Amino acid sequence: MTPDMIYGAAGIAVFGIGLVGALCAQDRLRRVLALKLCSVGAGFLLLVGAWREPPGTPDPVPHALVITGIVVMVSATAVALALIRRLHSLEAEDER
Amino acid sequence: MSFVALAAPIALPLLLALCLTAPQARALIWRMMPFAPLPALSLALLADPPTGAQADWLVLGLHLGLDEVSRLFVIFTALLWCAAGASARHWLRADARATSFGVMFLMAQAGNMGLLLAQDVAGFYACFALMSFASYGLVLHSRDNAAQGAARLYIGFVVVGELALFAGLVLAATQAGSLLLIDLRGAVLSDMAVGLLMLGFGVKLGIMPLHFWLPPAHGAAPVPASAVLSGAMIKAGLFGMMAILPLGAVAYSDHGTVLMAAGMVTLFAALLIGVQHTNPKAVLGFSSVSQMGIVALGLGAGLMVPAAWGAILPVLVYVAAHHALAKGALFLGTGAFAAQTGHAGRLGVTLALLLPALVLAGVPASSGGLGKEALKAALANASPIWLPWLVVALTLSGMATTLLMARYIALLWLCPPKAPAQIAPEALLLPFLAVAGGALALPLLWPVLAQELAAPIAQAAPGGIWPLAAGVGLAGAVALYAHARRIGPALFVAHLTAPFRAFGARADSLLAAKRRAARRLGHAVPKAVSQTATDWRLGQTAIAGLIAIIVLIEMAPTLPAQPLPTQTLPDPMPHSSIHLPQDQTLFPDF
Amino acid sequence: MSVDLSPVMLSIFLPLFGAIVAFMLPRAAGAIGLATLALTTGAVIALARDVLINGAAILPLGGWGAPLGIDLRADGLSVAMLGLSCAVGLLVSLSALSSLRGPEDARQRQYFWPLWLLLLTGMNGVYLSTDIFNLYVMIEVIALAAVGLTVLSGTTAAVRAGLEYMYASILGALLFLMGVGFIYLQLGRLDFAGLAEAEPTGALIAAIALMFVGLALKTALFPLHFWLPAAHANASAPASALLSGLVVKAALYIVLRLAQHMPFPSETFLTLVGVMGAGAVIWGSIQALRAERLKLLVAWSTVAQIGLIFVAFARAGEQGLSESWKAAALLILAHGVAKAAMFLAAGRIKDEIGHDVIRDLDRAPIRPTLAQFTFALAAISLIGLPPSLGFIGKWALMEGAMAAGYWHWVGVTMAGTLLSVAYFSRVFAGFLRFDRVRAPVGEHQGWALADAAPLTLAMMAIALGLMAAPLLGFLEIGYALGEAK
Amino acid sequence: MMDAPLLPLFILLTSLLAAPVLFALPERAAKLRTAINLGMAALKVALVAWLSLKVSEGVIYDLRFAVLPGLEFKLQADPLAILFIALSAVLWLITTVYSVGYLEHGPHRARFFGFFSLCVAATVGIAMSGNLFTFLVFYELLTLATYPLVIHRGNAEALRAGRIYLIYTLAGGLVLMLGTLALWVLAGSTDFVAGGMLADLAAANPLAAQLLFVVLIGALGIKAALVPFHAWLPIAMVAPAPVSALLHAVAVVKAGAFGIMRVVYEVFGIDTAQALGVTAPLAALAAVTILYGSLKAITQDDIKKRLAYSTVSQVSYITLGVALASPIAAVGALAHLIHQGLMKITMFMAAGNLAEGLGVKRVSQMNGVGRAMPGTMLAFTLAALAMIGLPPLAGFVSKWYLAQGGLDAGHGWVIAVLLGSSLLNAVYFLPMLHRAWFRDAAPDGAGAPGHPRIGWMLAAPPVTTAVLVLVAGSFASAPFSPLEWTRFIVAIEYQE
Repeated sequence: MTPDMIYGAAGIAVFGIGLVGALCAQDRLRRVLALKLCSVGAGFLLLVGAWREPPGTPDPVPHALVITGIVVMVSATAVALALIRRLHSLEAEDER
Repeated sequence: MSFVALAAPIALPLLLALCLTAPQARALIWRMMPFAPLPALSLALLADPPTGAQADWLVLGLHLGLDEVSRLFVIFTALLWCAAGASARHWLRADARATSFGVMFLMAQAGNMGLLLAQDVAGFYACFALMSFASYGLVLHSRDNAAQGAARLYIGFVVVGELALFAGLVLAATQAGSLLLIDLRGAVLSDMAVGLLMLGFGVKLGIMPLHFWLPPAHGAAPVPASAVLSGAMIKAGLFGMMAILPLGAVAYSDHGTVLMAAGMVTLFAALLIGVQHTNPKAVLGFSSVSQMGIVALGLGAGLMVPAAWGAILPVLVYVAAHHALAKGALFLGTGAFAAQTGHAGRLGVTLALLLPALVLAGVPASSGGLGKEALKAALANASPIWLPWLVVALTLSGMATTLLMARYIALLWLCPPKAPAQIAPEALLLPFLAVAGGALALPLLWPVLAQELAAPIAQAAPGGIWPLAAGVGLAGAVALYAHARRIGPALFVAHLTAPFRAFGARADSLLAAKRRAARRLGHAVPKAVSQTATDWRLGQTAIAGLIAIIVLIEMAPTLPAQPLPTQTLPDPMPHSSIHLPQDQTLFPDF
Repeated sequence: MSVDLSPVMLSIFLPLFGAIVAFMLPRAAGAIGLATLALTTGAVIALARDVLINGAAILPLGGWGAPLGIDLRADGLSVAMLGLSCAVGLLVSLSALSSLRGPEDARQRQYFWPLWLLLLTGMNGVYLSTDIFNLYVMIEVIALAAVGLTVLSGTTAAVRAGLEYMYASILGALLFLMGVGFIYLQLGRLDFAGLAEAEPTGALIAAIALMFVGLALKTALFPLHFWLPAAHANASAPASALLSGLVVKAALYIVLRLAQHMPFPSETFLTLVGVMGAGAVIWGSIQALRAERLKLLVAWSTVAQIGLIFVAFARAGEQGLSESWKAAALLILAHGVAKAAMFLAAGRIKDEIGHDVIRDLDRAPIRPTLAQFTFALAAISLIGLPPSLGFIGKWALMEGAMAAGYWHWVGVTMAGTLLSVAYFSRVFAGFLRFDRVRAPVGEHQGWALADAAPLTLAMMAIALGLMAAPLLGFLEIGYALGEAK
Repeated sequence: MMDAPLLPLFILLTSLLAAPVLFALPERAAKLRTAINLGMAALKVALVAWLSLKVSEGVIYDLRFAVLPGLEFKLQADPLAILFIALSAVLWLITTVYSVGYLEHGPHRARFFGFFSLCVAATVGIAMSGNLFTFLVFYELLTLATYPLVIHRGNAEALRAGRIYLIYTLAGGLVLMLGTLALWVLAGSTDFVAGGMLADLAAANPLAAQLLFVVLIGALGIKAALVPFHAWLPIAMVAPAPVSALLHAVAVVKAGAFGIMRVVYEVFGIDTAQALGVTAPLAALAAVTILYGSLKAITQDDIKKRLAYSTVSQVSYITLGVALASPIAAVGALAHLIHQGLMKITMFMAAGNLAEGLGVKRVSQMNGVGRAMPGTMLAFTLAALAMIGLPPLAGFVSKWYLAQGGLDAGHGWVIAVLLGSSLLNAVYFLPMLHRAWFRDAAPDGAGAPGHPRIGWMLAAPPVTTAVLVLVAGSFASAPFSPLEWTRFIVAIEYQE
């Protein structure tokens, strides 16, 4: 069991947990968080790909990918949260 | 011959029919109605057959023409249409549906003329259909229940006939490989084709069992229409068979047998059914059916033995002409009779009607008699098996027709046909008399008109009187029988025995009178004698006489004997005659 | 770094620039948006001319070549898709100008243009990308903009649908990202060319499958379509037109590209795709038959139509797969144009008569005739009746299936066509029925400016069918695998 | 004379371009609309006359451009096309006049005439299609253009009829598309070639060829209303009278029959089709349709429905003639294409006049209508008698050739079928004529003769077409008559 395997498996596991959460969760916020987990898992996996045997330097491309992914995910999360808030206030209005 | 001249007989009536729809022109068109067939007539009289013209661009290539046979057909058909047109003008003067009648009348006329002139399949069929369908309006004209029923029956048969004709023509044209009638006549057609054609034309001809439409239709149509229906249009069936079937070229013994058998049945069955009808025009219709039975006999013989056709053909044409004129006259006469208001007029018309009736029945040397004899002669060449029967049938048909005619005349008086209101009594006389005259004069005119085709007629025997006589006899018998049926057997017997009973009664009363007279005489004579004796002193004289006698006896051997004077009485019976029971009707009405 | 003003660059960066400017100057947003679109369209036309004359154009971004750097490549298919987004976009924009005119639409007007231009950036980026990671970024851009457009109308239903869309979109993107990651782990490169050269190993196929699922989620392929009807039905008319006409096409385009470049997966996989497509056709149609509102019906029809496009992929063998893209491309173009027209027309109808309940369409005393006509024209293309582009696409699809002996896919296509006739004829009946209106019916006669854009789109959908041959010829320019395989 | 290779396109465009203009005209611009309608219709007649002259001189028109690689959109003007175009051009002109009169005060005129134009454009396109693909395009266009016309009245009944119509015809179109595709895939071409082009396929794979035949004829049979695909036709008669007239006489039903003709003669080729053994079943199906349609017609009281069933029967004459595989029958079939159009359009326009002028819609109300509307009923009578097949009317000519063709092909039963049909025709038409002419109107019935409220634009067209019925029959053997033109076509189809 090499570290990259462990990391990889962990990445997949995290992604899987997130996926299950995203699909099964009822609460809107939970689903956003589950999706975040997914993205973390995916990032893990890519970072594993960047890992090289100690003498070598890690591959920079996956790092770039991961960073991009994080940025994208941050903005997506922001939009999702904004929408959730808006929905809350709309629903509150509708109930009144 | 120009196409226009040949097309004019068709075009003119159509044109008039078209104009008739315009209200402004109606009066004029009705006036022209009798002259609509004139182009046809003049064409037939002036043209030199065979002649023809064609218009390839019309329908499937229209050929019109005139040959010896069709010329004759055109002549008598046109004459009849003329007369019918003239009478229609008066008959429908006050009719609300006169326009409809006029249009149909003219269209039927165009069709009738056209089918006689057409020389190709499509043209023939077109005109045939035009005539048949237009006549529907004629039959239906009065719109009453009888007319509705008759028209329904008529149109049903017409449709069936047309369809059979269509199929027959298609088959025939295909088998002959041509659309010209003259080619069809020479081609070997299949049995199916001939059968279908026979069916199609048989409907028009009214041969049993295809006759059902005919009597009701002729009965229901107005007089001018029935005249042409019966006189002219049913001849289209005959003409069609002559024009299309390969008569004289190919033998169709089965078809011929069927046709002859049908003709034979028709001849007599029509009589049997016809005498039961009470509408005089329907009776005339049945007479037409019966007459067409004769025609069917001729056609059948021709189909069976092609060799005989040459002889049969002219006779059939003649018979057709004869029947057309005689029957046309009878129908028109029916109208004329109906138009009469007075008893005298009716009687006069009845007498005039007797002439065509007798002609139709076949008085010797009349057109009817000649036709029948000529047909007998012509059929002599035909099938030897059938010949005796044919002769018998023809002879008997004279009797049958006489019977029908008698029935017709009687019905005229018993159930007088209705005439439209406001018709002048003399309105129909002229056309009627003209056609009747034509029928009478036919034997004289025919040689002029028909030339060589008239030969069999000219050579025909005048015919015997006895069928006619037998017919009259039978009519009388039938009248008696019918009378008996009407009033019941017992009464009839009473009627029958009445003269004898009357005779007996009279005789009895006479005898009684005689007895009384004798008794009186018995009383009176002795008295008178005694008186005389007293007066003449007979007592002394008697004694003296007695003495003288004794003396004489004593002296007798010496004296010659002297007879006694005898006294006779005058005949006491007066002159007597037999009085038959006087009946207002000769024929019973039941 | 010299600024390279090639049309390829312009077609991506012009909209981006426009979006920023429009965001900063909300009052002039409309004008800026239109100007940007006009310029972008100009750039695309120039690019098309270039491609037509010189063949496919490759532009290495920032001077780095593949496999590391970002290459932009414009071939026939890309340019056609660019053309689609510009043409449809331009006309939808025109329509948006007139439909978002009222004072109550001020907020919408403010955000519509930046979002839409951002969306265009993303889409143009997708069409010009040559590597899958770039695609990932672009589809995320698209997703954010699209969600924004979805919720723009601000109603509860729209926001709810938008959130649902957001979840689906993020999840789809993440699945795609996972796929991308796997591919990188396998191959060490992310460009199409590398993908094309790869040996089809199990892991690679799994990675592709992951990507496919992500894309299926984004393009709403049955049974992952759950988010689409609500999102498309509840957005405002121009937004729906863009979402349905263009946005789903971006994901479809990626599928198409992958089909061109990826190693042949397996018959089973393709059959699965076909089955999912067939399911979409059937289910979408059934839902459309049941839909009570016009826009919902149209949205469900999108589901069905997308399914049909996936049916096009279900062919036998590598040759079949590489051939099937023609039908798919034609269908994508046809659907893009026609569905945009239809949504705009549906929006017009809703605007005019105040509701879009199908059953009561005929009760309205107002008949927006031209919009109805537009709707019908668009329906003709969507049903696939000649001579529309939809017909040609369907023809190509069925021809391919038939040539391969796949009669069942022919049957599915025919069933889909019949079903589409059935559900669209519900709408026609509403248009053409007159006996339930008591009031005198006021029919719009003559031309209305608001109807011009959808009508033009609908006519395009029909007329393009007559130009299918040159169009197909254009699509094949620079077709990478056309020569390779 | 000037040579114009684009002539077929111009003929197509006269009505195709008129459509958008007519759509765009405001409802109240009645005069302008009428002018455009009549102008275009007249122009088309003139162009068609010119075209037919050129074609009879042997000029070949062939316009094509590729839609997909190898798949061409192709317009051609062969004699068979001319036959159909001439029919549609002439009847379009007449029906346009009629429609203008019919819809004088009705709603949605802009829409009506727009689709009307499209419908004719589609028909002309169908006529001039040079291959099955082009045919398919116009065939579908025809469906789409006629649907709004069928439901023009916009009530529940019309919509129901429209839905059924749409389902039938679009399903037919779809199957036709399938067949065309299969033809394209199997034979690599969809071109119409005189004498057919499937001889090789039929030799190599007879089963496939037979299946193809079944699919194509089945698809076309829907529009041609062959039993059992006929149900839409009687239902679609809720359309306004001019639409029914056009539908039954020129456009939809005829398009199907025309398609069958093209497929049998020019896709399969009559010899190939005969060798495949598919013509006899087709003939039998046509015969069944002929009799079935007539039988159903008898029981209908609604005039238009009766006419519709009569169409079911009459149009199958064409199919029968095609399937008999005899040149003579083919002449009959082609001539009937024209003749049936003339007859049926007359009857539908007359029926429309009865409904408009007197409110008479059922046979049982027809008492005395002849007196109330003599011109219209005269036209109707002529057409009905022609249907029965009386000479010298048009129906006789085609029936005659069909019957002779049946004999020629060795199918004597055809005569029985024709006779049966004629008999049934008589059974359902003659009572109508009887009522119209020989019965008096009920005093307060619908047919009570008042002053019919129809103008010359309604009265003249049926009379005109009735005259054409008469002329087409009477002058059947004249040059340029339908019959003569038909012979010309058959000579081409059978001598190659």
